[in-house]
Amino acid sequence: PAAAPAAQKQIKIAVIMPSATNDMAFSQSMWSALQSVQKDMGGESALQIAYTDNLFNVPDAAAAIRDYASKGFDIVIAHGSQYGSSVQDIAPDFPNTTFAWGTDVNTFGMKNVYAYTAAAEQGGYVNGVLAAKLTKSKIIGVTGPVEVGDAKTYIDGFVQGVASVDPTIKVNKTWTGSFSDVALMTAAAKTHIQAGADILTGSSQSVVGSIGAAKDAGNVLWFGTQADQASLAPNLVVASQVYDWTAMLKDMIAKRQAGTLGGTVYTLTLSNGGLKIAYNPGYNLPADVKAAGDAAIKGIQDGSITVNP
Amino acid sequence: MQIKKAANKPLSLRRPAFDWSNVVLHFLLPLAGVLAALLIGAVMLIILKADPIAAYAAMVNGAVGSVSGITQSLVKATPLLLVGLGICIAFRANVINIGGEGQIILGALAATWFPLTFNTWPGWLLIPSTLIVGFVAGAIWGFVPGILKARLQVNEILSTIMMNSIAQQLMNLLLRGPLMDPSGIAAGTYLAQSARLPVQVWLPRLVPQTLLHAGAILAVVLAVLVYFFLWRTTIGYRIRAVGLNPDASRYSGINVPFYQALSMTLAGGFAGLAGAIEVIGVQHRLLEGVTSGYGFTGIVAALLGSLHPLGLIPASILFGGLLVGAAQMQRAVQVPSSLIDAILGLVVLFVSGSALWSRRWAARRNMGTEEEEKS
Amino acid sequence: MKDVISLGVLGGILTSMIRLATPFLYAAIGETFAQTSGVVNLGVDGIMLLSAYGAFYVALNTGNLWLALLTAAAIGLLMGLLMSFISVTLKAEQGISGIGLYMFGLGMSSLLFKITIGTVKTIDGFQPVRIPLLGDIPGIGPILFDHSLPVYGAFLLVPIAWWVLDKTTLGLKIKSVGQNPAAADSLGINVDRIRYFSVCLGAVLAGLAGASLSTALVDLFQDNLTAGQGFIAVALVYFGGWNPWGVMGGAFLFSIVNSIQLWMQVIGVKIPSDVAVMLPYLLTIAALMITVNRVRQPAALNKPFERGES
Amino acid sequence: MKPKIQDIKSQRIQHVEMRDIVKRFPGVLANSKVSFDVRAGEIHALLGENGAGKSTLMRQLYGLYQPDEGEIVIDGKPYVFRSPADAIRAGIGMIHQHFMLVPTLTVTQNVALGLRSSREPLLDLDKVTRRIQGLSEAYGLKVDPHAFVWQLSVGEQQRVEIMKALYRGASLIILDEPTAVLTPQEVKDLFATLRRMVQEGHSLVFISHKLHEVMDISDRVTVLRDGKVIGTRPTHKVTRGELVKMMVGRELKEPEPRSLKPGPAALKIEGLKTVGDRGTEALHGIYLEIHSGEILGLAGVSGNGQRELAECLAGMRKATAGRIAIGESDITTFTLNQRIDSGMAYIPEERMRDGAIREFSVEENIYLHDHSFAPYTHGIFLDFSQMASHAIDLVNEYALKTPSLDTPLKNLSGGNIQKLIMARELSRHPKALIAAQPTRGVDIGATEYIHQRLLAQREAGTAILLISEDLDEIRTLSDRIAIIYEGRIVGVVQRGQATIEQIGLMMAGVSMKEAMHG
Ligand SMILES: Nc1ncnc2c1ncn2[C@@H]1O[C@H](COP(=O)(O)OP(=O)(O)OP(=O)(O)O)[C@@H](O)[C@H]1O
Ligand SMILES: Nc1ncnc2c1ncn2[C@@H]1O[C@H](COP(=O)(O)OP(=O)(O)OP(=O)(O)O)[C@@H](O)[C@H]1O
Ligand SMILES: [Mg+2]
Ligand SMILES: [Mg+2]
Repeated sequence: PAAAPAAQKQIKIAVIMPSATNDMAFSQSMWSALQSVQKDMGGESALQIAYTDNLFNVPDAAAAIRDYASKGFDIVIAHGSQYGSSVQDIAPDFPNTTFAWGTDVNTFGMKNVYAYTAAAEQGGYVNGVLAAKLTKSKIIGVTGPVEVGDAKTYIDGFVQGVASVDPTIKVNKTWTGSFSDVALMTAAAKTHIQAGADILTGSSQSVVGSIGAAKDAGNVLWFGTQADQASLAPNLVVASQVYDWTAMLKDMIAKRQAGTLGGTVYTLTLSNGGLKIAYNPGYNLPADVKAAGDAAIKGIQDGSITVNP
Repeated sequence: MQIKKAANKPLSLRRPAFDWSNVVLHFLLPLAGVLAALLIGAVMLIILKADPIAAYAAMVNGAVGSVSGITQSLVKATPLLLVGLGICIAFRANVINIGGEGQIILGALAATWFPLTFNTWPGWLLIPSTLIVGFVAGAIWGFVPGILKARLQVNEILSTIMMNSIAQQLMNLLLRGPLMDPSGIAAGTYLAQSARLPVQVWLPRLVPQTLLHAGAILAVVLAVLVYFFLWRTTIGYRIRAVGLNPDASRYSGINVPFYQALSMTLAGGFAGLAGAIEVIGVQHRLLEGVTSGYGFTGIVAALLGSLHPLGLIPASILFGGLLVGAAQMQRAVQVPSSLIDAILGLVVLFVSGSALWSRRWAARRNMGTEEEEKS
Repeated sequence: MKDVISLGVLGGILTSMIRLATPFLYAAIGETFAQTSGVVNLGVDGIMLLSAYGAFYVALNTGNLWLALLTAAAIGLLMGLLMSFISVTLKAEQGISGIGLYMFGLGMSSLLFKITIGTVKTIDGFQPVRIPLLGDIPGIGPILFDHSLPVYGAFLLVPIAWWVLDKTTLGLKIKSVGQNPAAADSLGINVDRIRYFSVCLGAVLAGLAGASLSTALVDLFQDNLTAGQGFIAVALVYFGGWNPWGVMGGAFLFSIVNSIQLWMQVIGVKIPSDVAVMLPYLLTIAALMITVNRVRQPAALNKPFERGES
Repeated sequence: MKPKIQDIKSQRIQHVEMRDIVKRFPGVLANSKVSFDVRAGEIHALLGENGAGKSTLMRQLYGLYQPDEGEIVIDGKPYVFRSPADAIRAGIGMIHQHFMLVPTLTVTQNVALGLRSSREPLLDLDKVTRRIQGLSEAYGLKVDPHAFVWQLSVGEQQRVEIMKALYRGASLIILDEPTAVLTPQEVKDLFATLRRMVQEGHSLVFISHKLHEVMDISDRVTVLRDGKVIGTRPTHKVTRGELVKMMVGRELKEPEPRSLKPGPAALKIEGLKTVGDRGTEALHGIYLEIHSGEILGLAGVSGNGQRELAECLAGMRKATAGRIAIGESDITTFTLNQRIDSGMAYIPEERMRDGAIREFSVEENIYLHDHSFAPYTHGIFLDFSQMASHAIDLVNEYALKTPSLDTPLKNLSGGNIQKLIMARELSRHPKALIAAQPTRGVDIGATEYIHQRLLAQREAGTAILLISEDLDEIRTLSDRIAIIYEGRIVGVVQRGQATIEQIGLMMAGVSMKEAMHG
């Protein structure tokens, strides 16, 4: 079933996020999804949204989750893997509330808990294929924060994608050990460029630093993930893997109105449309390269290509 | 105060009775500081088109208005109190410990590794040993800057700031390596968190459906113990002597470097204990961001409690309540959470600024009494 | 592995060292003034954040980078006044008020960022300016003399700071106030005024440090942009023994180790990335341990001054 | 450029008056209705016990405190000094009891501090240096402009203080206990300088606890007691006794004649060598034997190894050669604690720095060492009832002026602080006592008391090494006098055997033979 008819009573969703709603990355992806769902459903009257951001402290999160649940919100989204224990503790006390948390794959076997995750490696693979086709220096730079979560899986997928085209291409990786240290991330990116990389990619909110570095260099291309980063360097960003939670959210709402409160795991993939490759219109991608990218997408969708995280 | 006593009966050497008016003094003025900060916060709220009355109502209500609010405040007060106790000890030896963050991390790491490794031990054995291991780990992280200061005159502010970053990286390393949750690896999510700790190591909950755990009680007990330690034992006496006058301490046979290092080690231990208690009391697994900045806010709590272990108890509860109420208010009026940080910053600034007035005030009261005796 | 020793690599390392060192230099030299006068300002990071935001906001909306720097300096000045008022006039415990200032700057910058800019945007910041002749020197030319103006500014700052502290009457007053305020007071020097000045000067420089990040080095603003660099800067002041040249040494050491560890990662040296990231911190401590740095801190550091309390 | 001394001689302050000054501190009336005046070319001495209000009165004249009541009148014009800057401008300078110098700066920098430079904003230290040299000529003040203050002896530091005042053209100069820390020779030099200044038309206020100095140098004397003026007299019209009576309100007893012959050697020092702070050898083999029940006075110009010797004996400094024994037990390698256990007691020279903790209470200071021993501790726990009762006994026995056991030490006067340190050290009934400058800066009442205590301890059979730069003190108290010069004992004389002159000669390095019969 698609979006719920406007006749339905107002739905109330609360979301808790570890970073700012405008981080150009993980939190923002969920935030904008909620916005668009709200628009589709007909605004505030149909869907009420409450949020708490910059919340990485577990007691605070637990308090927020319990608070929202007891305030009668229908769906409480704990948008951060660190919230798992809290959801597990609190969900049983509110059997009529839907809890969704991610990214993880564990519903604790509870009827009112959804878990969701994104197969970041898939988009990573596609980006990798495109990058491999575009690099001239045969050196690609990867800048990440800490080698965990979708920062890791995205990059693993990316490396596989590159290798699938040309195993001889060198992929250099740097980890700055911090999710927020933009200056160091910039220095890392510049180092890659000095080492000959003509294409960069990376994950976490601090990659905006790398994008800046690419801009300074002028001729270095960028591949984004989590959110569409084209706006940051309109003529250098080739494509971004975009997390699109809207479908998932709409499905949760529909299921809830149909009486199902949870119990399943959502995984954003290219096949279910949760992951999208957003080509940057501002960059004119050679047709053959785009074709290769689309082929990769196809292959992943129909399972002829398997990318392991 | 004492000088007054002198004026009416010079050689009676009984201790002056414990002076409650001073306690009030040391508590009312900080509160005034808090209010001043909240007032400015109100202005910001209005600018953000939020109703300040509603907001602060939500704040108070959130902090003390409900069982969950009160327990929340206590849950947050616990690590503040523990870290603060350590800061307090170090400060008495005139050693400034900015290294709380790193020491908390070390305690948390140890308190995660230990129960996961000895997961067959019964709770009555596993819990205390985990707490001890956490304390020791933090203590080691405090000992290093301590000994560097004592033996090589390496400034502790520098070394502790550096040690914080090192601890952070150490945690990254372990969380993506040996400590990473195997199920996360199996599921291909590779999340930066440890496996869930065995249930028997979880600290018992004091109030059902809340996070309030036995650690809170432990913290208060420790506060009292630290008070006795500092003012009733030879070691505490020496720590304070070293802090006030290292030369005279040396001349009276006190091993100054040793007590400097010791105080820093204890400070680290208490921070480590805070980390351990966060893990086995609240999170039940290790997550990045385990410190939640307690290493810094602990310093604030300690100074709010005028560096007195007992003063720390109300101070950390007040500060914990402030944090909880603020979060509650953010949800109530939907202002960006960063506004809260800004307001808290002002609170800290103003409260620290209020100290002078309490001193001046006390002085003026002495004058007053002097006049009376003259007339 | 042969490119490890290639000249290009060396150049790369030095270039990124210079860039990384820039904000440290501004902030740490500023803090040197504050501490020489006897005031520890732990709020540097907060000042950097709010000023970085202010500068970015102005640059984004006016495109005028100089106006941006001015804004950053102004914000620094205001926060410096706040800090001085609390810790000099009200004689607060400096450790605590500094942390308060930090929390305020952190929160305020992210709040204003959210409501006035909304999401991450980038600007065209200060562009590299190649210094005519020097820039053409083969080898070091491009490394040293092809940077943006704020970077040059940071390096000019070091000799200037040394000159002010060592050669001017003002510098003498600042030192004396930090060493023995009672003595300065007994000679009719207004201790509080000198401390106000030093703290505010330090804060203005911290402001420029923030601006150099958001308008010259990364050309954007974002929550917690500094990621604790302000605290490192404070540490570097102790490392440098309250001497501008020493502070510069510290900033260089820290930054070069940082750029080296990035290179090690890029060329795939087999050590865990986290350990690599630790190196600058480890080496800074180690350096202080071996160069047994026994410079005494200003005797009145962290001690509010009150008459008759001698 | 300031005019030459002669030129401004005419425009010097002729008459400074302080009228009915009242100054209150929390809980203390430091000055009540004090009137005081100084004329050009005179030295006006200010006498009074510790805490009488001398420093406070003068700090007001120098603008450091503002009077609560009363006025300051200079040459007929009323002045209000909001800060030292005002006072300096009016031509007043002050040499403080606790020196106001920046140790990490050079002499020149200390003098230049706060002055307009001729090349603002740049310093012009060369010019300052030249004027300093000029002034040292004119007033016979020996100072090395380029030395760092931390390198200077106390006497030199004081000359820098005087230089600062003169450089600023001060015509009235206040000296708060200038001699408390000086050696006899340094006092001579200082007085020469002071007389020189008076000739130049300066007026001086001279605070001291040493009556003979006051009689020697001053033209008029004003005595303060408990913040009130007891009286002002022309010096040549009063006797020491009268002054004492005005200060203390009673006569002082002379120490009564000796009984009791000294017993066996209790403290043995053989060939003791050690290295000083500057890394050079400070003691080149000291031999001394002090018998129980004997006071051995160690005379010498400061900086000849007294401090190093004391620290060696106390265990604060390592001996590089030789041995130290208390009774039969060799304590050369003992730690400080072990020495104390084997009967050593120590009254350090730098009372406030090394002997006590300002912020600690009176009681806490009494246990600075003993706190770790029975009966005051059980295990690691302090036994307060024991401590309190002992503390009360001591406070009463030594007549310590303190409001309560919990009074912070810093609120006690120097004299009382010194009494407390003595009480602490003597209450251990030591076999050997090292007393370094025990009465420095302490008023005569307390001095008399401390002297009696030392003699009592001697009667009790303690071997006492009395290190002092006050020759009178040494000669009144000692059974034998040892003279130290450049780290060697140049002579030991029996009580009353040598004249001040002879001792002075030996202190200047003249060998004992020459000094006694040369
Ligand atoms: N800064 C101060 N705060 C409070 N009380 C003070 C202060 N300075 C002095 N007093 C009080 O004023 C009284 C007089 O002090 P003052 O320093 O004038 O004594 P004094 O005559 O200089 O003693 P001494 O001979 O030891 O130097 C003392 O009893 C002391 O208690
Ligand atoms: N902050 C203070 N509060 C109370 N009394 C004080 C304070 N500062 C100084 N005093 C008192 O002022 C008087 C003079 O102080 P000062 O520092 O001159 O000690 P002092 O008695 O002169 O010792 P000394 O002669 O060894 O210098 C002393 O009685 C001292 O107790
Ligand atoms: Mg005095
Ligand atoms: Mg005195």
